[in-house]
Amino acid sequence: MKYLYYPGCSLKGTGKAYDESMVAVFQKLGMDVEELQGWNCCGATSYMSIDETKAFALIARNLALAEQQNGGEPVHLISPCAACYLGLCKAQKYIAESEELKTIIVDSLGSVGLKYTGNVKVRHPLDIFVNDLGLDKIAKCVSHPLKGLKVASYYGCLIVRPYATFDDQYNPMTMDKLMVALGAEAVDWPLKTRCCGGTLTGTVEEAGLRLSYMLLKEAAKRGANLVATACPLCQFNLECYQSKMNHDYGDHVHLPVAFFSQVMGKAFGLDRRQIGLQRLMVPVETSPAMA
Amino acid sequence: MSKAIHLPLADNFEPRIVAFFCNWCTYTASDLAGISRMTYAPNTRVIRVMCSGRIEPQLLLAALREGADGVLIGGCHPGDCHYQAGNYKCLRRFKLLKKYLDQMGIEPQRVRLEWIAASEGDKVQKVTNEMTEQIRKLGPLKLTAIPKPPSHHQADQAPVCQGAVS
Amino acid sequence: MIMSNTAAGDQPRIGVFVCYCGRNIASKVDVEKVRQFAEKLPNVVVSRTYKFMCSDPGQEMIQQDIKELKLNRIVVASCSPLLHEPTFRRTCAAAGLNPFYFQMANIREQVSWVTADTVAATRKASALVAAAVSRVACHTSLEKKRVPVHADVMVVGAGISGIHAALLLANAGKKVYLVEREPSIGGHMAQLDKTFPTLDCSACILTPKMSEVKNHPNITCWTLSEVEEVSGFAGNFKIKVRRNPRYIKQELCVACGQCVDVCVFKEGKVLDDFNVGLSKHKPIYMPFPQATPACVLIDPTACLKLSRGKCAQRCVEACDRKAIDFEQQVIHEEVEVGAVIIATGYQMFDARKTPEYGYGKYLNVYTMMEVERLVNAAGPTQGEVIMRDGKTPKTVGIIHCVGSRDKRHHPYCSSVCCMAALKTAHLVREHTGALVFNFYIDMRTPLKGYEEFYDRVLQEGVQFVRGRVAEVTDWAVTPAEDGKLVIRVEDTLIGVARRIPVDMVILATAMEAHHDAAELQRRFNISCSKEGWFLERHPKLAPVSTFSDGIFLAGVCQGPKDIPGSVAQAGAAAAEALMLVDKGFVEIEPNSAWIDDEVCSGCKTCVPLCPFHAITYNAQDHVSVINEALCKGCGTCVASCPSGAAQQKLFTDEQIHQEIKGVLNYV
Amino acid sequence: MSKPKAGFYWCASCGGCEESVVDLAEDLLPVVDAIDFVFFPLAMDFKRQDVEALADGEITVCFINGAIRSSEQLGMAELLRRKSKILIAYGSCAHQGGIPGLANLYDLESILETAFQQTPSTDNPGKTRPLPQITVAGGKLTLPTLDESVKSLDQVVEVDYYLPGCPPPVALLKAAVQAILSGNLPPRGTVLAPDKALCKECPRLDSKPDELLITQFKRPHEIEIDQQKCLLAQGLLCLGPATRSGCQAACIAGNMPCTGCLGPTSRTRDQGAAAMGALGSLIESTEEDQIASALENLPDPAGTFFRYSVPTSMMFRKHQNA
Repeated sequence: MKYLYYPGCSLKGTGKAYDESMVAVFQKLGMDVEELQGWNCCGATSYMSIDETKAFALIARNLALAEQQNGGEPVHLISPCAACYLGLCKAQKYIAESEELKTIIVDSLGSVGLKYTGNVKVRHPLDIFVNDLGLDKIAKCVSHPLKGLKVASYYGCLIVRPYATFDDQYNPMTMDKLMVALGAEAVDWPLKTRCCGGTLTGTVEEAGLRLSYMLLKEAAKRGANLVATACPLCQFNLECYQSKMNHDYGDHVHLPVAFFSQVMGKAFGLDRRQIGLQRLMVPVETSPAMA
Repeated sequence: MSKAIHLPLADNFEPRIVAFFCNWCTYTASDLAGISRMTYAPNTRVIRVMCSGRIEPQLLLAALREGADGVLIGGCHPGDCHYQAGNYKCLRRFKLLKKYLDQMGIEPQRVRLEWIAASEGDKVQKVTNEMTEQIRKLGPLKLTAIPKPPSHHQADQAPVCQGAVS
Repeated sequence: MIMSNTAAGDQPRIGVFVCYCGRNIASKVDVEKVRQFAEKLPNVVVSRTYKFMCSDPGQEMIQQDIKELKLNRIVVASCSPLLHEPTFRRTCAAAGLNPFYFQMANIREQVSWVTADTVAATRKASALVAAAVSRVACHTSLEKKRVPVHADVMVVGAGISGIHAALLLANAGKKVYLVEREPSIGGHMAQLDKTFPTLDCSACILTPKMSEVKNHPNITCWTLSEVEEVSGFAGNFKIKVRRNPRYIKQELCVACGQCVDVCVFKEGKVLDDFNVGLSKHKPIYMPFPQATPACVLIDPTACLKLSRGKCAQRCVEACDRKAIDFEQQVIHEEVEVGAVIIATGYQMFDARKTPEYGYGKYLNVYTMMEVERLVNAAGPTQGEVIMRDGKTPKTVGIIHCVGSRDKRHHPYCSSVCCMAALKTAHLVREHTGALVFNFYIDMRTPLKGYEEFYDRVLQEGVQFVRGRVAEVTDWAVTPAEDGKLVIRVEDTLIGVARRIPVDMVILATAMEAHHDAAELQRRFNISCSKEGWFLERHPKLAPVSTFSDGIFLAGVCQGPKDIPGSVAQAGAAAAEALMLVDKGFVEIEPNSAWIDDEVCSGCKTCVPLCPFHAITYNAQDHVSVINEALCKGCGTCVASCPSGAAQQKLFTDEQIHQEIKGVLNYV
Repeated sequence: MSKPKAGFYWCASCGGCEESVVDLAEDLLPVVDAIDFVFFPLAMDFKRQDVEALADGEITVCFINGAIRSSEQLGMAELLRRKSKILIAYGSCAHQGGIPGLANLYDLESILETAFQQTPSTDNPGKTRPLPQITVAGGKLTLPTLDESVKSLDQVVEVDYYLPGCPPPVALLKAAVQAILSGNLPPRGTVLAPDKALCKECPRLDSKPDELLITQFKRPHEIEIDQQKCLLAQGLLCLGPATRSGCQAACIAGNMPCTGCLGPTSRTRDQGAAAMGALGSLIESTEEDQIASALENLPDPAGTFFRYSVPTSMMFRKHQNA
């Protein structure tokens, strides 16, 4: 089955490291993955709350492009960004379930010469790594086992909610298993799907900050020396505000927050710039096996 | 015809659907729908048979010929037939009949086979409403009338024949 | 040139009787207009209405008209024929009219109760009446067939319901086959410590009944056994039962337990079902102290001799009665019975399906059934509430409605859990003195003495929080929560989200239908509700009957209920079964098919289609012949006859065609 | 004394029916002695005017074969009905619409389109169509008009008896003629053929298994047909079970399945539907897709099960959506 890669806006901006490491890991794993040509913004959560139909059309364009790029053959579209992933899944579900919406979408796509038949399957890289490639293959690629690294796997609230497409909604384990396969230790951390504050941190800072702080504090308390994330916004919230949290809550949290793909890259022995480690604000080098 | 029974006006077409329900599952389900007071479209007229296996193409065609706009058959779910396999026999005939009706230009939505268990009163409601709406969209089924000749004979006895072999 | 089924000189004189059914029909259907409509239909001599047609005056009115107006066909437009057809057939018979000159129009269940608009309802009712009228005109006189019945009864499932039903029948002098798939009879009740609301010891009231079963001359009790195949019909079922080997000669074993002591396994090896997995038993074991039959058994998957073929077989040496028999094979019994009572009970909802409550993740999260064993003196902890981590809880949270009243799992209320939770709260408190919280959506304590019990538990100081628990977590945000299980819940009475730290969480999991209930349902040809409970014939008026005559339901297999309810229902089922087998015969609806050999060309199309092998081919006369005794009246052969030679009584081509014309006649 | 008068006419049909009269062979001679032919276009030179000249009911018995499609056929049917005491629908086309009746699976326009424009052998750039009338030097010429649907004889005039078959079996014709001459006739409307299905007189009946189920319908060209074995048992679609006997299973004798020309027995309303009900039931499968594949070899149920009976089937013709 053919894989196409949909980075989404964040991965070309604040989440650049996610993009770089993901592509590097694809290569290392010998996966033939093309980037989706001419992709556009998924509208994230904001557009959806303004005009659902238009938001769906916006997303559907990417799905249609994927089908077109693969000549109408069935294709898998990899979407690492949690928000994009949810948006794509949601769009597919709603279009499949509402004839009315479907006609609108098909017409609007038709007006720009695109076709959407539903022949494209939206996949999260975690799903692909663990369920398509399998942990054995991953383990084989590990050249620098992450001895002593204690990872709190942070899935965030979007990957398994509301659609638990490839993992348990309440206690997802794919990332934890992945980390173990890389030689790290998975910390039992009950907050793995709790909200990081999302865009609140940018609007009602106090509210957002508190949520992020709770996550980090508990992760530290459970002995984690690194938080692995699967969402650019989570990564941003958890990492960039640590000094402010420490100031506001009189604490001294210092916990590197990396994309799970970066952690993989490290275990695969890839160059730190190749997987964007230098972009992290809380230096990861302090964590065992990450130097 | 009593005055009480209004003829439907041409412009608000009310589909007429004949429903053949098996005694054990679907007829019971439609009773259950009643006991549970599930309101649904009044367009179906249920004819009870012991088993969907009793339903033959001739009955279904007769219903259409007599003026039904659609026909619904309801039987037990596969494996649940009170008579072990009557519903499968029904299904086989039905598949063949559908092929024929397709050739004869009858829209597929007009003739439908549903497995409805005794506990599925809500399914009776759902299917009935669905079908009624679909057929409402299609409009009445106006089959070409079968021509009838003008009467020639008065008395209806065998005609007398004169003459014989000489 | 279709032959009419109306015999010559038998000009139909039809009476139509339209029922108001109080307001049930009259509130939606203009009964008078239906009457007027019917009056004008062909062959209708009289058309009347009445408030309750099924009442004595109503029936007398019909009988009088039959006599005075020489009616020879009767149509009653009222409720469902499944409900009152027998009533009105009797009415006709009593007036000297063959009961099959009767047809019913269902204008209640299928019209007034399901139609919003009164005009539409009246039209629909009229159409159904028209159908009945044109159909009944070509009815013929028929006789019911009488078939002798077999006097024995089979009870499937030997929990409290099955045991009670079996004993009633046996004491009434009937021979009963009691079939149980577990190694002992007793069911879930045997696992319980106390029963609500009286708190009497479950075993103390159950075990006497169990031994009565064992000693009863009229009861053949087969454990480790399952029904494989069912054929025949009410009064004459043939049932095949598979009896799995126990590898012990039951008649020799006295349950001394020496074999168990000497087993090469020093420790238990297999999770113990009776203790809901809280303990392990050896490959050779006694299910539980009061197990009936009092006899050990061997688990072939765990026993070295049976699984690997080599073992010191100390058990064989130890048994001086030589009861151990590794050669035992499956036995297939075949019995004939007149009636069957199904009392197969339920299984508990798997708490792992609600991961938010951490069962299987956090050591100290338990199900209520596990706690029953914990508090039981014969249980794995000899009645001490000692948790998996070895501690005794000081605070306990009981979460109600786990798996029930939950659209993700079971929408229904499992009905006994509130009371069971109250009982558990009481027992845990009694055993540990712990502070107990109950988290409930609604408290449901409707029956005799239940509300009083609720009050008592309240008085004892058990805490109640109204709200569905969001999650159980070990995420502590205050020092007080450290090392505890934190129950996060919105207390909807004070409108506050609370975090309540406890040592132990008990999940009141729902009763659910057995995972393999559908197989049994098919084997016995009965129906299942969406939730998988076996379906009763009528929710109110036939609560223990099924749609298959001669098969009755008892206990939870029909729906969640407590012990008193199960026992009462078992009694009802036993009475129904007794009524059937004591009568000595069953009457069979005369709807069998026949083949007119004047028309049959012997094409044999019908022969392979009959599910009951009732049709044979007569090679002399080149015609197919139906054995009426075997025919069950499905009509499949009729529908498949290419030359119209096969016909079905009560459902002839002509009768159905008349009905089609009728239902379409209203426009 | 005057001999009974007989007439023959030929509407929408192939003509085989009138040929079949000749099949009486020497038995024809006494018949010829016994009756006067007053109308028999195939054999004798009579004109319409000759019939019009006769008094109403003067013809004792008239055999009309062929279905009714054109205004001319309708006119003749009505005329002959008026002039005849006994009118016999002779052959499958008059009886049930027959092969011409298959035209009811299409609408008139598309038929004309095919006939006068589409067929490979047609060269008609001007899209010329026959005109109902045209004036030429010397006067006006007219052609009969075609009706939208093909009809059986009894759908346009009352028919006294039916003599089915394509063509009607000689034995049946002989029996009919004798009945007429002797005057002992069955009730009007009777089909003058045995009222049992063909299996009854099929020489292969005993070779039909008691429990026959069908996994795949076969077509005659696909298999080597066993000369002795029941054709259904060989997977061929034989309509014998749903068709009257009286032909001594002629087609089966020729190792070909029955196609149903003698029509249904008196107990069946719709021959094709009855046949579908019977043969459909015999498909050996409980899976929808298997059932579908078993039916793959039945691309044309209408033409297969209703080969001779589209106009007298309950559908009468292809439904024309308003």
